[in-house]
This record gives sequence, C-alpha cells and structure tokens, in this order.
Amino acid sequence: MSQNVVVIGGGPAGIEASRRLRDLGYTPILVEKQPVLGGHLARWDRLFPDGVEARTVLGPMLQDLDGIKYFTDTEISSINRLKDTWVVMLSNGLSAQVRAILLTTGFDLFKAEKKEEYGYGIYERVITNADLEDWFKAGAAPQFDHVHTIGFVHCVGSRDEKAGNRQCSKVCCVTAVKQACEFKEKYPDVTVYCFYMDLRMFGRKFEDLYLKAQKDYGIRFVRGRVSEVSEDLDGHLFVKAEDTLFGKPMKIKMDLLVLMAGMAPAAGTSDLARMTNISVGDDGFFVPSSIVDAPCSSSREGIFFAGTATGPKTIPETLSEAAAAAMAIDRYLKTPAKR
Amino acid sequence: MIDFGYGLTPSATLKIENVQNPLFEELHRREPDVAKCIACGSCTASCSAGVFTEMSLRRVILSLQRGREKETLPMLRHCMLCGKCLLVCPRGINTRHLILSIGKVYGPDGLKEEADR
Amino acid sequence: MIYQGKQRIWSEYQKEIPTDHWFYVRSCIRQSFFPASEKTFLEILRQRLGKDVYETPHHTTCGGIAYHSEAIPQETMMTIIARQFALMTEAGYENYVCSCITSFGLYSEVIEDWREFPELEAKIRENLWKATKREFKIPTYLAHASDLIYKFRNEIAEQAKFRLVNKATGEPLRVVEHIGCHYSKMFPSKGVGGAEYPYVLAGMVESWGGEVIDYPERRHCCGFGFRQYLVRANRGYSVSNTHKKFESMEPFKPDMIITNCPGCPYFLDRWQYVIAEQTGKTYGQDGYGIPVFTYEEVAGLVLGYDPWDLGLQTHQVAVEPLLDKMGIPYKPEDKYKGLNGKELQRPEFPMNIKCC
Amino acid sequence: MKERILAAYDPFVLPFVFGMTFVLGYCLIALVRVLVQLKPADRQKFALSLITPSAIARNVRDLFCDCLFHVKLWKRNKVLGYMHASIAFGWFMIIVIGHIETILYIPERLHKLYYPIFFRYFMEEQNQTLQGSFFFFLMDFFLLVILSGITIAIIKRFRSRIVGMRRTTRLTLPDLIGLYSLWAIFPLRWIAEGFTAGVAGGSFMTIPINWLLRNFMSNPQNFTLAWWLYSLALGTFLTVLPFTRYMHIPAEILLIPMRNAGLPVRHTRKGFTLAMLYACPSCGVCIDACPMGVQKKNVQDATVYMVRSLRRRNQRRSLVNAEKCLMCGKCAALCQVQLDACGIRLAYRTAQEKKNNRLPADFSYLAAVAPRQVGEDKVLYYAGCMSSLTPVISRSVQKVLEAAGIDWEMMDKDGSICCGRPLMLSGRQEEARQLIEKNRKLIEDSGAQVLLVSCAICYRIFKEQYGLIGVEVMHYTEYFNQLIAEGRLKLENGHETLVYHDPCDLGRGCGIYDAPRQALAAVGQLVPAPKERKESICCGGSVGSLTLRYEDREPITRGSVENLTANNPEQIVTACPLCLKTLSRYAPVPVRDFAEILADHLEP
Repeated sequence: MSQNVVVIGGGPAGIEASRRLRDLGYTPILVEKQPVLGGHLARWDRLFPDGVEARTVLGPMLQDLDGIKYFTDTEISSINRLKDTWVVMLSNGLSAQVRAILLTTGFDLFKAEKKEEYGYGIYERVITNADLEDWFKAGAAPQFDHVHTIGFVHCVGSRDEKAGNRQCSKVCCVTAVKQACEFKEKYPDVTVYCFYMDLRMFGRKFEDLYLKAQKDYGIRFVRGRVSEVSEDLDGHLFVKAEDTLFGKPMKIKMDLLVLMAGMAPAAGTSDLARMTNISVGDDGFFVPSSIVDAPCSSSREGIFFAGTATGPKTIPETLSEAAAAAMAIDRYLKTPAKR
Repeated sequence: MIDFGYGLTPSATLKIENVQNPLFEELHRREPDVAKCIACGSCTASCSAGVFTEMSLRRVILSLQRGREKETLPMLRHCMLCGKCLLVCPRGINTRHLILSIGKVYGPDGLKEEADR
Repeated sequence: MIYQGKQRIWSEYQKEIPTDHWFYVRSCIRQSFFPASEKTFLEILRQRLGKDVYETPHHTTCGGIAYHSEAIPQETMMTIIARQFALMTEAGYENYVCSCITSFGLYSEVIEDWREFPELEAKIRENLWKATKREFKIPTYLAHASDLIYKFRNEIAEQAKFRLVNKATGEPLRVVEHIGCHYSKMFPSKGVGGAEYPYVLAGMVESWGGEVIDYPERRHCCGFGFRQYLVRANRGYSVSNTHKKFESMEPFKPDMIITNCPGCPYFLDRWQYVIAEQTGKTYGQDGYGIPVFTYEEVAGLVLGYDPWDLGLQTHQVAVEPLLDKMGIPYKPEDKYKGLNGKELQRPEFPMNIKCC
Repeated sequence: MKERILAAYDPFVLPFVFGMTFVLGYCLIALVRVLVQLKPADRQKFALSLITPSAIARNVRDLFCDCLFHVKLWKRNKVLGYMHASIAFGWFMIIVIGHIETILYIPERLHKLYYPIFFRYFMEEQNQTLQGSFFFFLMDFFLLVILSGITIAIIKRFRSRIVGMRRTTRLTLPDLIGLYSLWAIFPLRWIAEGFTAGVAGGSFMTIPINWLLRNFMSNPQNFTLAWWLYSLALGTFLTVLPFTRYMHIPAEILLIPMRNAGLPVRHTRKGFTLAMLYACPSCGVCIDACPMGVQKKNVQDATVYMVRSLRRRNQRRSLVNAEKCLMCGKCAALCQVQLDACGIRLAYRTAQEKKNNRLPADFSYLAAVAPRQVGEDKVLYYAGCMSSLTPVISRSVQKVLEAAGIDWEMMDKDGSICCGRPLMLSGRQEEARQLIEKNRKLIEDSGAQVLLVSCAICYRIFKEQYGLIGVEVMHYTEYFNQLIAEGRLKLENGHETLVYHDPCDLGRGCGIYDAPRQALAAVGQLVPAPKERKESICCGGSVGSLTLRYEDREPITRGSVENLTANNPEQIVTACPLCLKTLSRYAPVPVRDFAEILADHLEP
C-alpha cells in the first residue's frame, strides 16, 4: 500500500503538491477547511500580468484529482509525534499515521475593516480587491455604471505597523494596476487613480503593464499613501492623500475606492505550529529551515511547507514551490528512517 | 470686518472635485508621452538650467497634472532646450517636444483657440 | 453609511466602567469657559443618580497646560499627577475620574509610561515623598467624566423631561459630536468606541433621541492646541482648522454640536464669532451660529434644568434657537441678570452673527 | 531659300503661342513677386551680385553646368544625368539653332515668337546646299539626343529601379499631364519635320521617318495635322508647366544667381524661399537620401513633399513635416537644385514659435555667470551639455591635450550654458541669440586664443553664428590632426579596422571630412562605409527633430549602423557625443569617440 502524506490546505499549493506526490506514487490526504478546493485562486477572475483567466489555471488542476483522497469542510483536530511518524486526527473522525505532513495553509486576506480610517464596511463605495475580482467574475456590476472617478489604495494591511503587518505583500501593486486596466477597459471614460508609496512592479512584464496603464489607459498614479476616507452628504467619497512628489495634500472626490488588501498569516497557523511545535516568524508566517536554500522544509523532521504559508508569493512561485515540496518529501521518504 | 491681528490661512489642499483639466488634456493630445512620466527626476538632475536656477521638469509636469501650472511655469522659462533631459529620460519621453508644447498650450492666458493651430 | 459597520467597531472597543465610588478632579479652565458644566455633572451624579462622587478641595491642575506648552518638564508634571493620586489614595478611592480631556490623555499617558518604565515611577515616588511626604497608589480605573455620563445615559434618559427632538417636526435633532483628540486618539483602547468612531458622545445623543452626523472632517482637530492659540501669531492657524470643520459640516445642516473637552466647545463656539466677523459667514440657520454644548449641559437640558442655571448665557453663539426647537421654556429677560436678579447689562452684540 | 507661306502665319501655331505667352507671363509675375518679397538689404545684395564680374562668371558657369549639362546629377547617377542633360541641352540647342536659321535666312520674321520653332514649316530650306545640310544635320542630331533622353525617361517612369532610384515621387495630375505632353513633343516634331523633309530637305533623322511613314506622309491633310499636334503638345506642356515639377526649368535660372548671391532664407514662403519652392523638380532624390526613409510612414515627410505642402499652403502637413525633420542636411546636400531644405523648415519652425509660443524664455540668470580667466597660452575647451552625459569624451580630450603638452582650461566644468544650436533648431531664434551673446562674451572675456570644441553640434553654431573676434574655433578632430602633423602628438598604430561616422553637423554642416580620417589613419586602419562623407547617414539621435518618438529613432539608428558595419570594421569611431550615445545603443561593435581612441594609442 503506497505511503500516505497529509497535505493540510486545499489551495493551489496543496492541490499541485498532491498531484505531484500522487505522480510520485504516494497517496496524498488533502484536508481543506473550506467547503470547496481552490483557495483564493477560485475567487480571482483574471491573473496578472497578461490577464489569463484563473479558471484556466485552476480548472485542469481540479479535474486531475483521482488518486488523491481529499476531505473538504474538515479541520485538523490534533497532530502528535509517534516515533518517526505523525498521527493526524481530522475533525471528521478520520485519523492518519504518516511520516510526512505538507503545510499548504496559505494566507488570509487582510481584514480591510481593520483600517477604520478607510471605512471598509462603513461606506458602501469602499470595496476591496477581492470584492472587485468577484464583480469582474460576475460580469458587469450595476453599481459601476455611474462611476466617474475610481481610486485604488495600495498597501492596505501591508507595510503597516498599525495593521500588524510590517511586510510587503508582494502581489497587490501589480494586481492593482491589472484591475485598474481591466476597469478602464470596461468603462473607458472613467478617471482612475492609484495611490502608491513605492510601486513594486518586480516581475517579468510587470513594467510593461505599468507603462500600458499610463500610456494606453491614462491611469493617474499619485505617490502618496491614503490617510483617510470620508463620505459627503450624497455618499461620494473624499479621499485624502499627499502628492509627495509635488509636496501638496490632495482631496479627491471619488465614486468608488478599491482597497488592495494584503496577505495576512492564515488563521490556523498558530494552532498548527503549536501542535507540531514548529516556529512561526514575528510576521505570523511559518519559518522554513532556511529561507534561501530550503524554503520547503521546516525545523522539524517530516514537516514541509509550500506556498504562501511561509510568506506572500505569486501563483507561479506557489506552484513551483509545491513541486519542490513534493520532491523534498519524496527524497525524505526515500531515505531510510533513522532508528 | 474687524482685524484681529490674525486671519484664516487658505488651505493648501488640492481640491479635485471634477477631474477635468482641459489644458493638460490638450497637452496630452499634442504629446501623449507626458502620461508615461514616472517622476524619477533624471531630467531635473541633468538639467543645464538646473545648475543655475531651480528649474525642474519633473515638478512642472506634476504641477500641470495637478492644475497648479501658475507655480511652476515661470521656472520652465529658464529652459535652454539643450536636450539632455531627452537623453536621460528612462521612459523615452520626448521632453523637448513636451516643453515646446507646454509653451504653446499654457502661457499667460490658457488654451489657445483651436482655430489658428 | 452602513450603521452595522460602526456598531461592529464599537463592539470591539467597549470599556468596563465601574458604577460607583469616584474620585473627581476638575479642569483648570472649564469653569471659566462653561461655568455650570462641572456643577451640573456633580449634581446629576449625586442627586439624580445617587452616586458617591468625592471631590477634595486640595486637588490641583494636572499640569497639562504647562506640560503641553513646554513650560514644565515631564518629571514635574508627573510629580503633580502623583500628588493627585496620593490625594485619591488618602481619600480611600480607587476609581479616578477627571473632567478635562487633556488631563485624561495625560493621566493615561503617565500611567502607560509608568507601566512601561517602572524605574520612572519609582523616581516620581521618591520626588513626591521628598516634596510632600505623601504616598500614592495608581488608580485601578481611570475614566473621563463623559464616560460616566455615557455609562448612565439611559438612566438619565428615563428621568428626561425633554428629548433631542425637534418639537415642531418630531424629527430627531441633527447633532455633530466632536470628541477631544486626547480622549482616544492617543490610546484608542482607552476611549469608548475607539479612535475613528468614538461612541461616548454618540451613545448619549442616540439614547436622548438625537441623530449623529458623520461629516468628512469629523475627526479633524477643533483648532484648540495650546501652542496654537496661546501665541497670537499662531491663532490664524487655529481658527483656520475650525473653519475647515465648519465648511465641511455645513451641508449637513447640524442643529447643535456636543463636545467633551474644555477646548473644543470654547473654540468651536468663539471662533464662529471670529469667522463671522472676518468673513461675514455664519453656519447655523438664518444668521445664527451652530450652538455648541458640553455633554453636561446637554444632559442638564434633557433633564429639564433651567438653561440659565446651566450657564448657557455665557455662550457666544445663541442657544435660544435650539431651546425653541426642543421646546425648553426660558425667560429671555433673565438672560443677563446676576444670581440675585441684578441687571448686568447686555453685552455689546457682534455685527455679523445674530445673538439674543 | 524661300518662304513657303508668305503670310508667315498659320492657325496651328496658336496653341504654342498661347502656351508660350502664358508661361512667360507667369514667370515674369513670379519673378516680380519674388523680388518684391525680398528684404531691401537682400535685394540690394542680389542686384550687386548681378553686376560683379566674378559673380556673373560663376552664374554663367553654374547655369550651363547645372541647368543644361546637369553635371551634379551626372556625378551622382550617370543614367539620370545623361537623361536630363540630353533633354535640356538638346532642347536648348534646337531653340538656338532655330533662331540662328531665322536670323540667317529671314531676319524680318524674328519678331514672330513661333517662327524659329516652326521654321521648317514656313521656310523651304534645301539640304543640298552646304549650309542647309549642315543645319538639317545639326537639328536632327539634337532631335536624336532629346529622343534618347525621352526614352530613358519613359523607362525610368515604369522601372525606376533600373535607373537606380529606389523610390520616386508620387506625381500629381498636372505633373502627369506635363510628363506625357513632354514625351509627346519631340516624336511629334520628328514626324512633322518628316513631312517637310519630303518636300524640302532633311537629314539622317527626318528623311528616314519620311520614307518609313510614306503612306501616312503622302496624304497632304496629315501634313497640317502633324504640325497641329506638335504645336498642341508644346502648348499643353507650356500651359501646364507652372503647376508642375517642370517649373524648375525657368525657376532654376533665377535660383542660381540668387543662391550665388548668398541670400539667407528668411520666410517660409516668400522671397528666396518662393524661388526655391518653384525650383523644386520633385525628382525624389531627397526621398532616398532621407535617413527617416527606413520607415515607410516617414516617406511623406521628405523635402519634396514639404515643398509641395508649402506650395499648396497645407499648414497641417507642413507643420508635421517641419517639426519631424532631423535637420541632418543630407537631402539638401544631394538636392540637384541645392534647395536649402533645413533653412526652409527652420524658417517654418521660427514662424510657428513666434506665432504660437507664449512662454518667452527668461535667461536673466545667465548674467551672474562670470567668465573663467584663461589667457592666451591656454586652450579653452568647451565640452558642451551632451558631453556631460558622455564623460569619456572630455576625459580623453584632456588626456590627449596633456600628452601633447597643451595647457587647457575647461569652460563648462561645473555646468554649461548651452551653445544655443538646439534652441535655434527649435525655432526660437532670438532666445538662442541671448545664449550666443552670453557665451560669446564669456569666451572673449576669457582671453583664450583657441576655443576647442568636442561636439559637432556646438562647433557648427560657434562657426556660423558666434562671430568670435580674436578666438579661433577648432573642432578637436581638426586640432588633434594639426597636433599630429606638427609632431606634438605621437601615436602608435593599433591596426584595428575602424569605420568613421561623419556627424551631420561636422561633415555636411562644416565640411570637415578629412581631418578626422587623417588622424584616425595614425591609430588604426580605416575601412570605408558604403555611404559616408557627404552621404553619411544620420545616427537618428539628432535634437534637430522635434517630434520623432524614441521608438521611431531606433530604425534610423539601425539603418545607420548597418551602413557603418557593412565592411565589418572592429570598431566604429565618431566625433560627436550625441552620435556616440545613439549609435552605441544598437551597434554590434564598440562605438568609440575620436578622442577616446586617440587617447588609447598615445605613445608611452
């Protein structure tokens, strides 16, 4: 009977790693807290930089699950070390004794309502990048029709001590520019603003996207962090930010504001860390044994990571890390267990 | 009105209620590359006039976008059109044509009539 | 505005305010700005609500004005505050309530400092002992006077004779609540409802029938700021801030403003006169300004106290239009009479803002 | 010799007479307009040059060489040269001989405009007599010459590549009419004279045609028909001439003396410029010459279309054309009529700026810049704005000067006041004048004898506009070459294969071609480029173009690099900071500055 591997987290990292493990002859036991597999990717409409449909990435993965035992709506009740194996108790009563566990617990979207001064959940016209992706997926959204001016606020819950996340979430800048272009494609005569501190368009073809946003879509980039948002009598938003390049505070009347919520550590991270007593960084993400040359292995034997469980990553990085983790597990399982 | 020895200081905030800026739109029509500016300041750093005055093309472009041209257009008059900014611009903007176009679009009394263009 | 959104925030910032046995310290300047506020506060708590609120004549300023204007160093200020706590300990109380927002901010700051730097506390203890031979304990609970009124807002509502409702139209009065910056901006967790949407005044307004307005500049500073208004050269900066707030609230047509700090009501009230005299513009209906009240005055009005006993005649902006809206009876002729009915002559009225 | 028609008149001459009077009238009015539009000073200068013997000699020589023999075109393209020369000179000789015959045989008819042209029809000349046969022979000879030119013209029209022309100009309707009527004239003359050959006399051309078409020629009605057709063809050609490219025939006669008088281009459409606009033959040489031609979309901005849009007063097209041009001067250098293409476009830009620019420059801050004391024994080195972005140049120049033991002082060490040429090229002449005045004062006050310049752009304006007194302006290619010649600069030859790119303003602009090549020969082995010296292809980075976008400059630069590396040199050498920066972006081999390569080959 081929060896089992418990994979905790059914996002793109978990699914991809499970498929690879299956191909290597193992039987992955994929556990997903949510009722459906796919993680955040299931919610996105199109992906940067070229706008490829998320469906076309996730679809094939979801159709290739035979040979993988996956349990949705299931949580981890407990994990204990038994000699050189891990005994994992699931909330649906099942338990598994395995030599390797793969943590693909991913991230949680930063709760934008925590940034009270931006008024998410208080002003109707303030939404998050996730809400915007939902509305893009649902096709034209009625509330957008009377929108003349829209703003994208970068670094919401990222690079912000007060929001409890000093780190940069890496993907929100390029996502904001992508969404700005998509919005402008749908509503060409809308004026689009992007409020950024440092526009981190680090990846391949990201700078082209930025140039296209400026040249073809006329998106206006304001270098200044939004300080507060307020609502006037008839529900329009007043967004305040300083144009630090021009050295003047600005107050712009807008019809819609999109908060680029960053990546916060997944809720269950601390519990899992406690159960397996592996360490969690001060940023709340799991700490790999070496961030440089062993990002997939943990400080404990048999525990492996993949994806945004160890920090913000793009989808391609997550998928490649999933494959790397599968290889690491395979190599680990092939070495004879030390007595 | 009573003079209290102090008064209301006008707000420095740029209030952008409607986002139309006809002069900038006309400038953008003549030189679309102005939208590509990422305000990196290479032009200002290498500016020949910048050695002797506070000329800064970066500030000029930004002030035009914000509709505050009155503050920076006097500075633009120091430009010798030597073309160094054109050479160093990382975005490949034709800065010289931009400066020439600004001279035609802005200036003391705003937009020229389209007729005699 | 999604109301549930605000409620969710409020739920995260609820404070467990003790119900009784308070050691009360007054503000340095509130009696001179709004004479009856503190008297009304004590009267409501003691007579109307039967609470034990002790006040010793030996207590002094908290040193805030001097400290914020950089006239005295932090150590001196802390020793003064230590003496206040000593008075409280000697009086046998543990719940400390102060009438002034700046004090509340200062007390919170000092307690936080001592918690963070115990050696600083030890030094201050030594200073106090050397200076006054007194010992002190840190209050188990520090509250601001408005916290208490907020705590008992419903009890007050029960005894209310009037409600914050426009008698003629039955519509709730449109109320702008302005929270003193030192109340929750320095320590959000110390303020009821947090920093963005403090609920301490909103709670009172809602339980007394009014409707809270959220205008864009609601969290902007009222322009007080010791360093601003003390120095004449800076006063322009101070009145400009107030002007910004009024320009922002104007479209919402507020009926009144409720505040909980010594500076805010004074400046929001007086600067309306200066703005009117300088620019000719008033923000209330038909030439009057928007009346500004402290929460004690509003509580007093709701409980049916006589407006002139609440000291409303010392306001710059006429309160009569609001009293008429609420249907509160008052004798206009007594407005400028002293305690024993002696005529104090009507002060000279400003040109651009109507007074009664 | 007797007159066949005593009345010396026949209705068939009317089309020709009408055409001739029309064209002469038109040219006369045009001449008057041009002269009136000249500024008084220019007019005086022109009048003066018409009477000074040396100028007259030069005018006559140019008239013959350019108008008749097209020597310039011959040097460039043998076939085209012959075609033009044959038609022009042949036609000229036919007219002259026609008049000589009239003078000799029947001088009293000379006053009749048409008589010499249709001499054969009116006079019964016999080829028996020695004189007659001589004239017959001469006339037929030149007819043959013209016909040979016409046949080449027809071939060129349909297969321009055979004639070595990649692209020719799009012809307008009037041009086509003029062209076909021009083609028709001489064959018809040939046939017409064939008739008279049968009756009176003829020579080796006219007699055979008479024999060949004897049944056609035997019918007397055809006799007058042939002459009618001949006159009609002439009439159409002459009537339509002023509105076609053939206006260059009369116009060039006026243009050459005006050019030799050295008149400046002042206006976009008046005076000297108007003469030039008329004189443009729309030959299309400038289309192939223009470096921007690498992109098809730029072909419409060649000088021929600039002339056309100016003549048609098409402001929109003229502005786009005027602002896009690189001002490299190649079209002007190769133009058969030596049209000052850059001058016209600069005049257009100047007019535009004067009319539309409402942000006048404020160079008051220049007053504070103090001159740098240098004294006679030091060379004053002016690196120019661009050189601060190519430090290798100023560093190498200093190294070479030190090696040659020359004491120097750098004028713009901490920030340069621009030489003014980019500002002038943008059309802001008076503002450029302010920079020029300030720089001139700084240079003259410095007391230096020699102003050394390492930028071709600055060098040209220092030479042309500054009028420096007591200061010799030298481009570092000239100066270093002189130092080598004087033996003060010792170099060792590295024998690398080099190709030298002539910067437009240095080569075409100031005529410096050989100095750099001689100097480079001392350090490496020069490899020629297919197109160089006067035909060097602009690097594409010129600040002369106001509107060229960055992406559109790349193909131009690649075209220039391709030409330079045709004979695969190991290195490209140029003598201008702008060319250096632009070429090195796309060149497959290292691009080095003139001083840099010299500095690397200094004898230890």
